[in-house]
Amino acid sequence: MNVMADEKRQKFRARAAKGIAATLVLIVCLYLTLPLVALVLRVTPELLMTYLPNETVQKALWLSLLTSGIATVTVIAIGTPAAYFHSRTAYPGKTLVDTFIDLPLVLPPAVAGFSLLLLFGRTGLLGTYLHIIGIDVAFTTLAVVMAQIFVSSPFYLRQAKALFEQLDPAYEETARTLGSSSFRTFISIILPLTASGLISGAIMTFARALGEFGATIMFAGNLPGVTQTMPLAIYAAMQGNFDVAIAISVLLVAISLAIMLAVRLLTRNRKYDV
Amino acid sequence: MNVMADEKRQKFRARAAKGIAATLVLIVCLYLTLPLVALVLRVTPELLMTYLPNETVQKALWLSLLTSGIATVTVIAIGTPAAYFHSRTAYPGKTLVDTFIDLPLVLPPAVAGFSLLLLFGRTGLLGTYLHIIGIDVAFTTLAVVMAQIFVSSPFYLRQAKALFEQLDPAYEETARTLGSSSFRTFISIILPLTASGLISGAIMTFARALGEFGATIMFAGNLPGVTQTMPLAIYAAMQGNFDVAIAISVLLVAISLAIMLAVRLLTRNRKYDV
Amino acid sequence: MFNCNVRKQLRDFTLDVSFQVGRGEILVLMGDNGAGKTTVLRMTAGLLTPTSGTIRIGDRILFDNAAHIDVPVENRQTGYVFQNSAVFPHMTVRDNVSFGLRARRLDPETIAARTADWLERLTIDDLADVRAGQLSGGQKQRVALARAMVTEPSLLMLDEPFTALDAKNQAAVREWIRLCVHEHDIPCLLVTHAVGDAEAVGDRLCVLEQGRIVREENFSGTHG
Amino acid sequence: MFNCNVRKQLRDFTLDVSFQVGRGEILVLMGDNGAGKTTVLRMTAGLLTPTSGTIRIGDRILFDNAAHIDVPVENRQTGYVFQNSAVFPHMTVRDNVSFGLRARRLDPETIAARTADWLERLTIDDLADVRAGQLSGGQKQRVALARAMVTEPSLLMLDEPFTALDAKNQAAVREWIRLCVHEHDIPCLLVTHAVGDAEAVGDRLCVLEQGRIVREENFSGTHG
Amino acid sequence: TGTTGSDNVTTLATTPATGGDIVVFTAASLTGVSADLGPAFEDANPGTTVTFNLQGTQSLKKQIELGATGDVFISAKTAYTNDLMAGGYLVNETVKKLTSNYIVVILPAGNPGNITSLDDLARPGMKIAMGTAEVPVGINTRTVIDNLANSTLVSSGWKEGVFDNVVTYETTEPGVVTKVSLGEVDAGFVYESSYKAAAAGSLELVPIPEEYNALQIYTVGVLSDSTNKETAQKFIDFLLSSEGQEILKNYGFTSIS
Ligand SMILES: Nc1ncnc2c1ncn2[C@@H]1O[C@H](COP(=O)(O)OP(=O)(O)OP(=O)(O)O)[C@@H](O)[C@H]1O
Ligand SMILES: Nc1ncnc2c1ncn2[C@@H]1O[C@H](COP(=O)(O)OP(=O)(O)OP(=O)(O)O)[C@@H](O)[C@H]1O
Ligand SMILES: [Mg+2]
Ligand SMILES: [Mg+2]
Repeated sequence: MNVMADEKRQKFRARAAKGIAATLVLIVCLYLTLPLVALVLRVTPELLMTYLPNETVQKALWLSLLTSGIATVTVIAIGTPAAYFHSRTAYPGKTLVDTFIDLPLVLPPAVAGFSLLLLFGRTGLLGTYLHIIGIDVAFTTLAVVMAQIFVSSPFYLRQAKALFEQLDPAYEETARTLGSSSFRTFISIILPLTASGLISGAIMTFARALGEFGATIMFAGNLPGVTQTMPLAIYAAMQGNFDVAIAISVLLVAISLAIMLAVRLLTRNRKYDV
Repeated sequence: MNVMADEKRQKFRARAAKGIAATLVLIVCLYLTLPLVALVLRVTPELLMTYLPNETVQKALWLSLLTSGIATVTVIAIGTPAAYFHSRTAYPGKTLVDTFIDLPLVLPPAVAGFSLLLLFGRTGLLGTYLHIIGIDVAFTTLAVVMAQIFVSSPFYLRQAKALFEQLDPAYEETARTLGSSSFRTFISIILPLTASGLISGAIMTFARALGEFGATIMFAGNLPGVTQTMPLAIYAAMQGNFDVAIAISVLLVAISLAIMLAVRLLTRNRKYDV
Repeated sequence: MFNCNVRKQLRDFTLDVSFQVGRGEILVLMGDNGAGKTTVLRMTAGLLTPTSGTIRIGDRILFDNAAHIDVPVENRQTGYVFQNSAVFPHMTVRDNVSFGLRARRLDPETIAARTADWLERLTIDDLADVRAGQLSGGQKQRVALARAMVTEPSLLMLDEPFTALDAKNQAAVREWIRLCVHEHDIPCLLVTHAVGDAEAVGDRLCVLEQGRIVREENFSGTHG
Repeated sequence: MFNCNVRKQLRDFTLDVSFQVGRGEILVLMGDNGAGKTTVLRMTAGLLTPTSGTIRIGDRILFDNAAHIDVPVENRQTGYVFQNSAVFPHMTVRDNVSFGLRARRLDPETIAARTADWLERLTIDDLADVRAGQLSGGQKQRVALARAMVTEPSLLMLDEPFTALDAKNQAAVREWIRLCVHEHDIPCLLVTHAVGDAEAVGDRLCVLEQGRIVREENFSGTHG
Repeated sequence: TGTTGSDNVTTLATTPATGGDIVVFTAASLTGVSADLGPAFEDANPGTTVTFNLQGTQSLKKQIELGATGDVFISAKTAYTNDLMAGGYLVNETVKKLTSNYIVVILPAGNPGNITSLDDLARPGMKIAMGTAEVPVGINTRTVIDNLANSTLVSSGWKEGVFDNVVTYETTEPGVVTKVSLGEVDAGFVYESSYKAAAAGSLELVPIPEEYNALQIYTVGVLSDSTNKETAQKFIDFLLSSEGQEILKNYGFTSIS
């Protein structure tokens, strides 16, 4: 009797817990999507048709995808081995490096852009010397990429670090005893086993780079075709007709989501029974 | 002979790989810290002494910490069970939910704030009804928190999802067979085993909330003491005296890093031999 | 009495078994690698769902696909030791062992007493305060065994529980298993590949081959 | 000839062993749980660093703390089967087995031939294209064994390699181990708790207790 | 939103503008009008290309001080222009007053706050948006409010009442416009040009008499670093010509004569 009642109570609790959790998922979904619905409701098809073929918008879109792509690839290329080294090697100042990685997260983007300008600008700390040898990075497309890398890299680096640290060392150790160099082990064991998480980190990085505004406009300026990415174009549009800004935003969101969905579909089945 | 040569070559390669990786770590560190160095070099102690005791700055700092703290706690409280339910249950529309979670990442913050205004504003989709029953959220401290939650939650949700999915199911299964309800299992097995990663996600969320500017000013406005967080104060200062903006930024960075370092130290030893 | 009558489609063949184990009886499951032994235990514990069939302990129905009954894992009151021990690496040995008792909210004295008792029985009392992730293979296995048996389950399932144990401990653990089964008068399912173990501890034998029981036999009174 | 002479401070005691294994000889390491057997193998493989001592295979020095020699894991050419198989879950059985050969950049025909050979010897050829994460316990263990032996290492180390194997496979695997050791004339270190296994496959025995060798003995010609 | 009238976008900043290409560092409040000014100039001077770098005047000033290369600077705040002249960043003799702008009060379409006079702005419960004290529009708004408070147009205590009603101090003018046009606030202080730039019918206007208004002066000049000072000067001449002034007037700017 008692056991039965206990079981019923437990069953009820389990159901209640599940129901609450499901409700929370629903709340999260509504909270994250409803604002977009409100936004999309304001966009008329005519508006989209009028402004999307606009040359400035297309240039900005293309520039955004290009620079964010380059930034993401750079972060992956440099960040993956760096994070691996970091998580596997004990070296002096390791905790300090952990803190450095968080730096760009807490620096307001506009200030970050200003700092980059102070460093790489023509009269900047390094920029002065670069200028002497004929290199000016500020206000170029390169500056856009550099700003994006600066603000978005922590998302990848943090994720990669966590994944490498959490992976069961037995796989790696076995591979090494089988004669696999650490490089080969990294490529054929570590990377595939952490791929799904790394991709998730790369998506966050790409998204952050794509949405980057404050650091870019300060360090790279707002020059159509050269440094005017989509967020800057949206900012420019906001100065005049707001509806145009919305139309472009909706375009940006649609394209980014499509890209992220494509990445997700292309890299499916990256989970293994362990 | 041949074997020896081979080994030497391999040893050399291993060293080279390690050297390259270490260099990459160095590059990452320099790239992320040098801009800040350039920034800090511009701040004189007098400047700090003059502006930091400023009442507006202190109000903004306090408001920032309060709102970001509340936002982070809310995201953790709702996001953790939601992410767990999401990663353990097969339900219709699951991939769609994955995509929803990415939404705020790709929405430029100003547009996000605009969307929130369209939804919750006095004339907004929901706001109209809230207004009738006497609730106005726009331009309040609550609006600041809501904007921060909107833009920062994906960082926690994504991280939590990845961690829950990657955890070896054997621990959970064992706990269940030992009579532990799913709730208890979640608390005593899942959470401790993923704690270090969850904390990392929470830090990213907190940092993102702390740095939030675009959505806040759009949805909550900029009213000292009520909605003016540090990034807004910094941005406002930038329009006038740039050096003041830098001084406040340095303060913000110092405090955020201190908080994140404290969290890291307090939650150390969360890694277990598995 | 434990009744198991289940079918499930596996990757290479269909598992289709039907057997029963009496109270106080130890049934040994043997069979080739990949025959489906672990799968049977997982279905009984509720970690896998059979395609069809029924699973009962006494008159408690754990699973019946016709009646749409599927008792959740945590309410099945089975003690299940996994093939790989799966000790909780973030807990001490003591907390591992007492985990199931705490989940059942017994009073602290009972928990302390029963935990201490089983720590001693499996000679892991000197390791009580060590993090379980830091143990040797055989030490982990004993923790997993103590953790399952301390809960006094209504069915005990052991998947190759002796493999990592040294000779001394093997003998001891066999005895404790028999004692536990008899003391609480529960059915027990034991998977092993060692005929010696099977004979030493088992009452009856089922041999699985490609998901079917191909042989059943009694061990004639070599013990207890 | 394999020489091992090492010391290391462990949590509960100091490990201090010195022994040697001849070419073509199988030395069985036995001893209580937690005696330090796995630790010895890990140090030999290069996964743990001894506090002091030397490790040599023939005249190749793998470790010598006085001479500051510490050959990296991947250059030690040891074949090491872990206590928990650690198959690579994202690879097929075939790719698991051929992994070490590919790491050594042998030519594709040799890789294919030797892989096929060992898949067949350990009767996992019918599982060749299955993802290794989806195997039963015993199947995983055979994959781990094939994976280590196919590389023709200059020292073979096996940590309880028979535990999850069914009777048929145990006999077969023993034979293949003996063959592999004799064919390539290499020393072999085997950890097991089963006296039967030890006698059936070993040439000599070392018993470890609390990190020290307390007994050494020869098995007198029961085989080979 | 065309902020450039050109097809050729590859030449910039790194390689200083060559031939007929110029980069104009332009205060963000000229975003709307720049879309007309650029093409008009290019049509009048074939072979030239104008690119606008549109940002807050303060950001532009900082960028120029830190080595950004451009040809023309259009400032919304005379003080910044003076700073740059003092620092040698501008060719001083080229600096001219370009145009000006008046402060107005805008209301959402339908006037939900039922504001019919300036006095109503101080009515308790009104929600008002204005610029921060740091941005030019905010500075001028405060001057206007002070002027009005000392006038007979409003009752006593009006100034305090207005500031009590402010719910947000925006860092950009469009921020004010957005909030008013959505109806989220009842009134806002902006430049007349912003009212003109907004979609027709989305806003209502309460003018502020000229004698109490504060004139926002825009200045223009050639940057010292310009590698194309000739075209730069041509562009300034064009802005000051009747054609240029006419275009500015269409966008709500007031000529300075
Ligand atoms: N996760 C999985 N996904 C798909 N197939 C699996 C999975 N785990 C096991 N199998 C397959 O199911 C069958 C039965 O496996 P099971 O683990 O029950 O065997 P077992 O009798 O316990 O073998 P062993 O003695 O080796 O432990 C085998 O063919 C195995 O390859
Ligand atoms: N990760 C670890 N951290 C600290 N101590 C450990 C760790 N792993 C093992 N030990 C301890 O080191 C000692 C030797 O362990 P080892 O694994 O070598 O034992 P073993 O002889 O292989 O035992 P078994 O037969 O149980 O596998 C034991 O006391 C064990 O508790
Ligand atoms: Mg099994
Ligand atoms: Mg061991």
